[in-house]
Amino acid sequence: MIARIFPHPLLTLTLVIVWQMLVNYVSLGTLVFGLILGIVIPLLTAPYWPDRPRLKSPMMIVEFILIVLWDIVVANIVVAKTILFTRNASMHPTWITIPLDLRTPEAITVLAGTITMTPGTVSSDVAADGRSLLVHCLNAPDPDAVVADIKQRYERRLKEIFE
Amino acid sequence: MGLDMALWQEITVSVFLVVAGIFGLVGSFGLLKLPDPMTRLHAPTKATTLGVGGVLIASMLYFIFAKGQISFHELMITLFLFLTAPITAHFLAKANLHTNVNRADVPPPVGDRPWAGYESDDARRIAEGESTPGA
Amino acid sequence: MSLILIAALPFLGALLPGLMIRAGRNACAWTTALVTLTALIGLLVHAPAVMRGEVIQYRLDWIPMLGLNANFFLDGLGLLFAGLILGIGLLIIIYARFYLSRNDPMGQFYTYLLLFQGAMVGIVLSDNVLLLLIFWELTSLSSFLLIGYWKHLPEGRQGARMALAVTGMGGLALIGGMLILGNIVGSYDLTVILENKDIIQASPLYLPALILILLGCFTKSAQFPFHFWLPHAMAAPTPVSAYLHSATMVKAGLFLMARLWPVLAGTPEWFYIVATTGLITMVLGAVIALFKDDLKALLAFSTVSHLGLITMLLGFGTPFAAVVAVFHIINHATFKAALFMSAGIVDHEAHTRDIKRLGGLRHLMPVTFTIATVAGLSMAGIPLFNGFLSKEMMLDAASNTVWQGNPWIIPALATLGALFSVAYSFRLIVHTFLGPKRDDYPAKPHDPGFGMWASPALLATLVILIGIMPALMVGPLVATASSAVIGGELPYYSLKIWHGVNTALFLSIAAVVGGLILLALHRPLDAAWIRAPRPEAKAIFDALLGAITRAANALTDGLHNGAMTRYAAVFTLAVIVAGTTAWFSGTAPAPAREVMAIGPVPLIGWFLLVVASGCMVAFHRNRLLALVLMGIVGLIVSVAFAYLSAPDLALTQFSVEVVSIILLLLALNFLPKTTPNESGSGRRLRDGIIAVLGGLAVGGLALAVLLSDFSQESISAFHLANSKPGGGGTNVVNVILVDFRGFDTFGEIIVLGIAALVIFAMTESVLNGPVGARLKQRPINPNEAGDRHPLMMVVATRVMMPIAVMVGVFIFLRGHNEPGGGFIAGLIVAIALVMQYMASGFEWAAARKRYPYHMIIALGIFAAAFTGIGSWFADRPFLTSNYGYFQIPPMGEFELATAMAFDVGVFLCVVGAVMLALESLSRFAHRAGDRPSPYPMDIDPSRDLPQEAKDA
Amino acid sequence: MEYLLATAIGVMTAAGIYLLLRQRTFPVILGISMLTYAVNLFLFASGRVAINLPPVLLNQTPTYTDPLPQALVLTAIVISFGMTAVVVLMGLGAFLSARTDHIDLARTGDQAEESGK
Amino acid sequence: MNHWIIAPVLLPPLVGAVIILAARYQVALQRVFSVASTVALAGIAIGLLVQSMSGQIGVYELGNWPAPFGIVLVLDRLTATMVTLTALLGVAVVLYAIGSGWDKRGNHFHALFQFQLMGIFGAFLTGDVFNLFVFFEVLLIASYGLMIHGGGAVRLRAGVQYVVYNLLGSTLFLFALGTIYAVTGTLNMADLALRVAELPADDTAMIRVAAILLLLVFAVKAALIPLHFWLPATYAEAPAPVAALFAVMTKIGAYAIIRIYTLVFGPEVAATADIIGPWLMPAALVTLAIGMLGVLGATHLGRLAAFAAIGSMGTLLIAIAPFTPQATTAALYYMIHSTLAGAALFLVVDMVRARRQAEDDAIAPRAVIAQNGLIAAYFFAAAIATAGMPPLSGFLGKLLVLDALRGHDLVWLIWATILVTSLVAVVGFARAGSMVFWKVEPAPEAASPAAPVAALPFVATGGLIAGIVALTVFAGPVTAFLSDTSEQVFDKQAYIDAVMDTPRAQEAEAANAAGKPLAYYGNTEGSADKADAESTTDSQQEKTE
Amino acid sequence: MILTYALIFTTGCFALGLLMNLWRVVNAPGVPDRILALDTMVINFIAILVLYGIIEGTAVYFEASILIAMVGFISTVAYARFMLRGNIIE
Ligand code: NA
Ligand code: NA
Repeated sequence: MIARIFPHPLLTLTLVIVWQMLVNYVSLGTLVFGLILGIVIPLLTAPYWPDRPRLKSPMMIVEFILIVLWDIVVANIVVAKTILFTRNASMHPTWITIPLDLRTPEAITVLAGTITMTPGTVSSDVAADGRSLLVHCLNAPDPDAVVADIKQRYERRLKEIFE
Repeated sequence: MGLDMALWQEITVSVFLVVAGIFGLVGSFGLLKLPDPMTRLHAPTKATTLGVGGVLIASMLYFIFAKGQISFHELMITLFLFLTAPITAHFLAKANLHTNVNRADVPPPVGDRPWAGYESDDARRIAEGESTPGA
Repeated sequence: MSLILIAALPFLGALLPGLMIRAGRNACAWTTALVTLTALIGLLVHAPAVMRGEVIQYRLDWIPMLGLNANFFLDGLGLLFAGLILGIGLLIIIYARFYLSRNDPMGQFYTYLLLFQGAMVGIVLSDNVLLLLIFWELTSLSSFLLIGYWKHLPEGRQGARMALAVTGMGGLALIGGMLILGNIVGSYDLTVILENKDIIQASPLYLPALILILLGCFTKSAQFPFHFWLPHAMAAPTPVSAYLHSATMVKAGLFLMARLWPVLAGTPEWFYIVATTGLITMVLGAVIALFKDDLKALLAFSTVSHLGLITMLLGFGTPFAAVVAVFHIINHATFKAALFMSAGIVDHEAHTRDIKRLGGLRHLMPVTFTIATVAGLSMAGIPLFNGFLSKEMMLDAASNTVWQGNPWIIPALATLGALFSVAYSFRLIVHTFLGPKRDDYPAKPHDPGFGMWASPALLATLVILIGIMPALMVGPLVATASSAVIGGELPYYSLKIWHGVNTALFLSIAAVVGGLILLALHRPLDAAWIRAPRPEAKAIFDALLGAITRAANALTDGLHNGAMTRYAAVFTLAVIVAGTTAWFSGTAPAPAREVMAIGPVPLIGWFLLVVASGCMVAFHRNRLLALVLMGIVGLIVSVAFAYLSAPDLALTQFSVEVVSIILLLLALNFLPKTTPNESGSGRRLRDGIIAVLGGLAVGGLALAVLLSDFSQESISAFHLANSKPGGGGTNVVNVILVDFRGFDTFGEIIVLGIAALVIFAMTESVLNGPVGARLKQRPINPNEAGDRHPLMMVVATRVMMPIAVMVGVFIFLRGHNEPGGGFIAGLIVAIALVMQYMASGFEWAAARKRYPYHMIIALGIFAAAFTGIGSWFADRPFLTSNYGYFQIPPMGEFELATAMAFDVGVFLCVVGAVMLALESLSRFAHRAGDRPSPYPMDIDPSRDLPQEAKDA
Repeated sequence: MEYLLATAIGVMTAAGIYLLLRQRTFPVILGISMLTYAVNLFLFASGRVAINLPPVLLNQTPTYTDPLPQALVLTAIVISFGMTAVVVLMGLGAFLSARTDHIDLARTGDQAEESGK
Repeated sequence: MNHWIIAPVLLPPLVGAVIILAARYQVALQRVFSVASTVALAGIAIGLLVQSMSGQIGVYELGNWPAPFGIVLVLDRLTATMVTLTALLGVAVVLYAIGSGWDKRGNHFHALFQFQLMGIFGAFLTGDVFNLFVFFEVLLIASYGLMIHGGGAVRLRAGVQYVVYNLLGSTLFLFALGTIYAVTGTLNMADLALRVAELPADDTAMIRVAAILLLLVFAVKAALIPLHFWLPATYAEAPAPVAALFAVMTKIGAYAIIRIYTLVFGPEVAATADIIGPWLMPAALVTLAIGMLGVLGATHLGRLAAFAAIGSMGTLLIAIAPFTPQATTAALYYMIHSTLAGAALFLVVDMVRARRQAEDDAIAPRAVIAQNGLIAAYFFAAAIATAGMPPLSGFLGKLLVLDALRGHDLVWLIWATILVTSLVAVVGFARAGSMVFWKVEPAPEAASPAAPVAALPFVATGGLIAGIVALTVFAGPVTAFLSDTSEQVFDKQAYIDAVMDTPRAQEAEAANAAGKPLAYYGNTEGSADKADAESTTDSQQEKTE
Repeated sequence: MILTYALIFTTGCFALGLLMNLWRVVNAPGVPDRILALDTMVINFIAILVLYGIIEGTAVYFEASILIAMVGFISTVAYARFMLRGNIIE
């Protein structure tokens, strides 16, 4: 029953929050209306989302987000330096393959997205069997360290969150 | 512009703005300077993250300081940028892999199937026909 | 019988033959004859009154505004002609019954004949020149049908077209002439015109009117140099030749000259044009006739000659000559119709009309011989036959006429004409009927049945009767008809066989003797004639018409050769030239508005725009790059809208931009990726100049607009003032769209809906044809990358789409008060759906579509329309809006306006239309053998999990 | 500002006209799109221009920019979008059916097959 | 409140929507809806025509907003005439489309047909220039769909040209409208008339540009040289019933010229006085000449009919160009005539095509077609009507035009052009008719396509020809009515009063004088605001601002 | 005052960035670079719009920014898909 009304409770939650941000102020009225939309829209779009992701460890999300934000700032500075002060010839752009332990598409997507959003690395492709991620590094003299870093900092946490 | 702001408020906003401007510019500059398409792909991430991000934070702060109203719209913008920028980059990287990159330079994935972009539709069908009998 | 009925009877009767032919050929013929007979009786009923000098009238308003009324009148001239038309018509109908073969569609023939008859009667009874024109042109049309009756004969078709072209040309000239005449007099009524001789002849427009009218008459009556069509019209069946081309239609020109004689004749212009033309025609026709071997051709040219004779008489402008003309019209009609019918009988029986293959028929066809001889002698002007009388009087009139101070040229030439006339008349009799019987006729000739020779026999009888006792037979008729022509006192004349020994008699004798000598010398003369070079009218006409037709084709096909680039260049230049001319012919005041300062950011935006536009031109051959650049221009335009206080426009422009690019990319997939360089540098220079001129003109106009002020306060002040109180919304743009000018919006969503329908229909028709089959079988592009539905895209879409829908709802709801509204919301939701289509593929997404887009469009139209109609129930016009504020406890107060229901319609239409269009377009890519993907994404490691577990 | 706007309109018009006069449907369609931008901006300019005076009555400013041309332009944008969609598809259909995307009819060499790829 | 004025604009889209909603796949049902709607529209149109005969100008204020602030529909004799003409033509066309099976050759014929009618009716009825643009677009986009109905490479390519050309026209229209609004600040035709008349004498350049640009826009529709280039290929390649319906599309341009250049930029308006005349008459003469030369030079029946359409527009515009009541009467008569005749001609051409192999319409000998005699008779009638030969209305129309232009400066040139081109057309039609219907080749029995047997096409075409005959026979009353019509057209004050002086407009004026917004909806008290109006309804709570 | 200079500086940075982007669009070795530059342009325009909102002290322009942020990437993805597979909806 609940599953029928809330096919995607997380989505409903997201939508309610988005609605609040859209109307830009919080009141009971907006909350109720946001909730109505948060229920109706997932119902309408349910056919396009056949399976439902599960979050195993919601608290880890906050930690993950903070880490990522910090990494973004740091990486930004590093990359800015690279762009401005490293000669093109002395750069070490590299491809690296990251073997994936993650299995759910959502987790893989978040990982890939995170890698892309932190300057200096761009996730470029997934293996056809979904077991590896191809990442391009702007300047990685030590590719293995990058792989280890990504698996350690991000993938481990995502595994906890999603799987 | 409403200027009933304290100096520190102004300075805070200004700092975010200046940082944003610098990173934004560096991003666009990187697009010109970097040597090959794949490395150039890294540049706009700055424009998106610290560039626009800084502007959005500045805007939020400005509206809080100057008008006393909290604006969530900046957060919306951020949300959308963070959702969409990886997709764009991903697709552009795939496009580069497809056109500009020498396949020999790309390391193989760990399994026995190639990178998704390098597997033709037919090959995929055959591979999936073997692994997923139901398909 | 009322005059209009006499004129209308043949037209009404024209419906009958087609019906009666089912009852048999006899029934068809007799019905037709009965119609004509009825009209004839109706006419003759009026004869006594007309003979007494009365004029019968009938008036019926038709188009009073134009002065075109169905007015008819019957005077002597009308009676004469109408009698000829109906009387000879009756004989022809009977004759044709026997003449036409079983294979000829008789119903059609009689229909055309009656149409023609009606038109002729109409001409001679009209009391309104415009009405007369209608009948006049109708004779051309119906004769076209009659001449081309034997459509399998090329001569028939060509003759018909030639006749139509020549007489049609004359008819159009006549229209001009009549309009001028009516213009001079101030009325198109003939009776009024006929009373205004002085005004007409004093008018400076007299000569143009005269020339135009005479052009009409001369072409119709086959006067030189328009005579050439008549012999070619002889391709028609003989009854037609007898009727149209001897007795009636060709006389229409004479009739009209006679009709207008009172007002047009008597001037030197009239004399020199008409008399000279008639004289030349008379001689020329007679000369040519002598050398024609085809019986009908001989008769045709003799007709030309006699028509010339009558024209000449009318041209003399003297009352006496006019009387002679009238008399000769009667005589010619009788003997010529008889001759034509005789020629038809010969043709019918001997299966040839070639005089050189005939001869000796006297023995085989005594009846026909008798008839033809009587008529032929009359044509030759031999005493005791009616032709003699009028020829005699003609020579009399001619001998008293001075041409350019020269008293003998007209009598001499008239005698020469008469001489040739004698020669060809005798040749007709002698070479056809006399001499020894031959044994090489194409068929065995013998006299036909009574039905066929009755008509010519009757006419031959008349020839003799009039010839012997003219005054008794036709005296009164000639008198009344002549007085109608002259429009005043009749001159002295006498209709009798013997006028004593006078000049005319000597001339006449000279003509007969000379004619017989010519006949005796025919063989050597004929040989000389054949050798002599002479212009062939038909060849000239054909060449001329062919050249004109080809030129017309070259001109119009050349101009309209499908060269869109030229069309567009002409369009652009026309606009630039017209607009610039208009600007510089007016006055512009000094700029009224202060210019706003230019900030650095707008300057950079401007620079971007200019560079992007320039690059687009420079690199347009790389289509993808051009598209990217166009996207940039669109982006800058959207931002410019935002900057210039138009947030709604910015939102709309940007969303439209995105959808357009998707659309163009979908199409570009199948189009060539580059545009070849096909323009030479000259061409590029030309286009560049046009483009720069256009840019300057538009930019200049824009600047003028921006620097000037409204001449009066704009109506939008009202919109600003009434948006909130009247429309219930604070976003004035939206209130204008859904309320003040909601009707525009209604039209606009219909446009979108139609666009989608058109695209859908076109896709269906292209894909269901050979193109679709080809596309389905096209090979897979080896250059395609793998991974159709990337995992990241699918996952991101799952989050983005619901949020985008929510944003759409948000934009929709706030639209009435803040930037947004149904359009933008619809575009956003459509884009969200497109996102899904792009992520998981067409098949997968379409399979999950709940409502067909057709239906969404229709519902949108309904929502908008019924919102509008709802206001009818409050006795308000369509689209009158209402709004109110509502309180629902947890949600607080909110506003509901009917305009929002209208906006829902807009929203639905936009979503439905955009999606239907994109969906249609994406169907082009569907290949045969493509299986719909069962999964939303190609790679999904979680699918393998259970499999993996099994392995382990 | 006015000069910038006017010249921008002029430049876009010129670019549009030049592309319009090309011989293939695709550049012609792009040219028409450029003309559409130009005319939309022109129509917009007929209300004269103002900065930061959007016609939204919540703004509490005493003056607003002219809302009417904005509504007209919005209508024009949407209509021209529909028109563009139709002409794009017609161009595609014509190319696929006739195997040429020459916009001029009956040109020599039209029958030559052209690759869609 | 009389809502009939809007019915012609509202009924077709609703029926169109019903068709795409409920009858998307059932042609039979579509036909029922389409015919019912078209016949009903004809009835409504005749009702409106009768209503207009009183001389009263009907005004319908959409959204209850008075002119010039909202959009108004205006019904006078002219619009009623045009609407009736269109509706009657629509009946013939839809019957022909059904009878000939054209409607089944692609999707959505009937829906598009209804939307097309909506656009045409809207264009005639609206009293607002921007709304005129919108309805132009409605009718154009529907016409794009109809033009390529049935598909095929040539038709699609011609269709692309048609669309591109008209997109240019639409762009030009917007430029003109922008200029007009920039000068006058209004869009309502009546208000425009007032404001243009009051323009200062030193500020004429821009309104002159607007006037001429607008003329060019309408000239595109009316196929006036040199803006007619879209027509030949479009008309020749369009499906016959569509081409027949297009006969009225060109008239929309003519209508708009009459309307705008009598009401807004009338001959007495100083600012734009001499701007139209020097262009229009010469262009119309050339149009006539080119059209009729095209008839003479045509090698295909479709092109022949298309050029005949151009020629008839030339004649029509010659009659419009002087902008005098008498000439306008002639123009209106000729307009009705040429619509019926042009449509009939296209349908007859299609009858020939349908009976020939491969739908060939070459003017050349071919195997004799089925029902040759009857079709030839139809062609003969349509041809003499189009060429302006007696006795049909074409001749009367031409006489009216010739007669009306007696006092014109260029009278000789005009008369000569009209008369000579008539001859050219006659020769052209005679050549085509004799070649197609007379000069036939023996039919190869097996190869000839199965003759269509449906009677409906004959009925539809016959109906048009009967219309021409009726127009001829009743020319007296018709011209009398049209004379009243053009008198009304030239009485611009009456139009302005009718549109600008409605009760609602007076309310708006009173409110404006009192400095208050206009009362809306239920309140008729004048300048009350929304709160007063709503105080009576208890279900709705008012919000005090 | 400081804020004003900061705003001018930042706006100038992004405007300059736009020019660089345009240069890259027109003068790129391959199509992905053009698309990338276009995408960056869109982002820079978002920044400029937000900055404009600060300069004018109004929130009216946020909708435009949100919309661009939300749907702007669609065209980029479409271009990339076009490069990759030709068909963007399959
Ligand atoms: Na990154
Ligand atoms: Na027409």
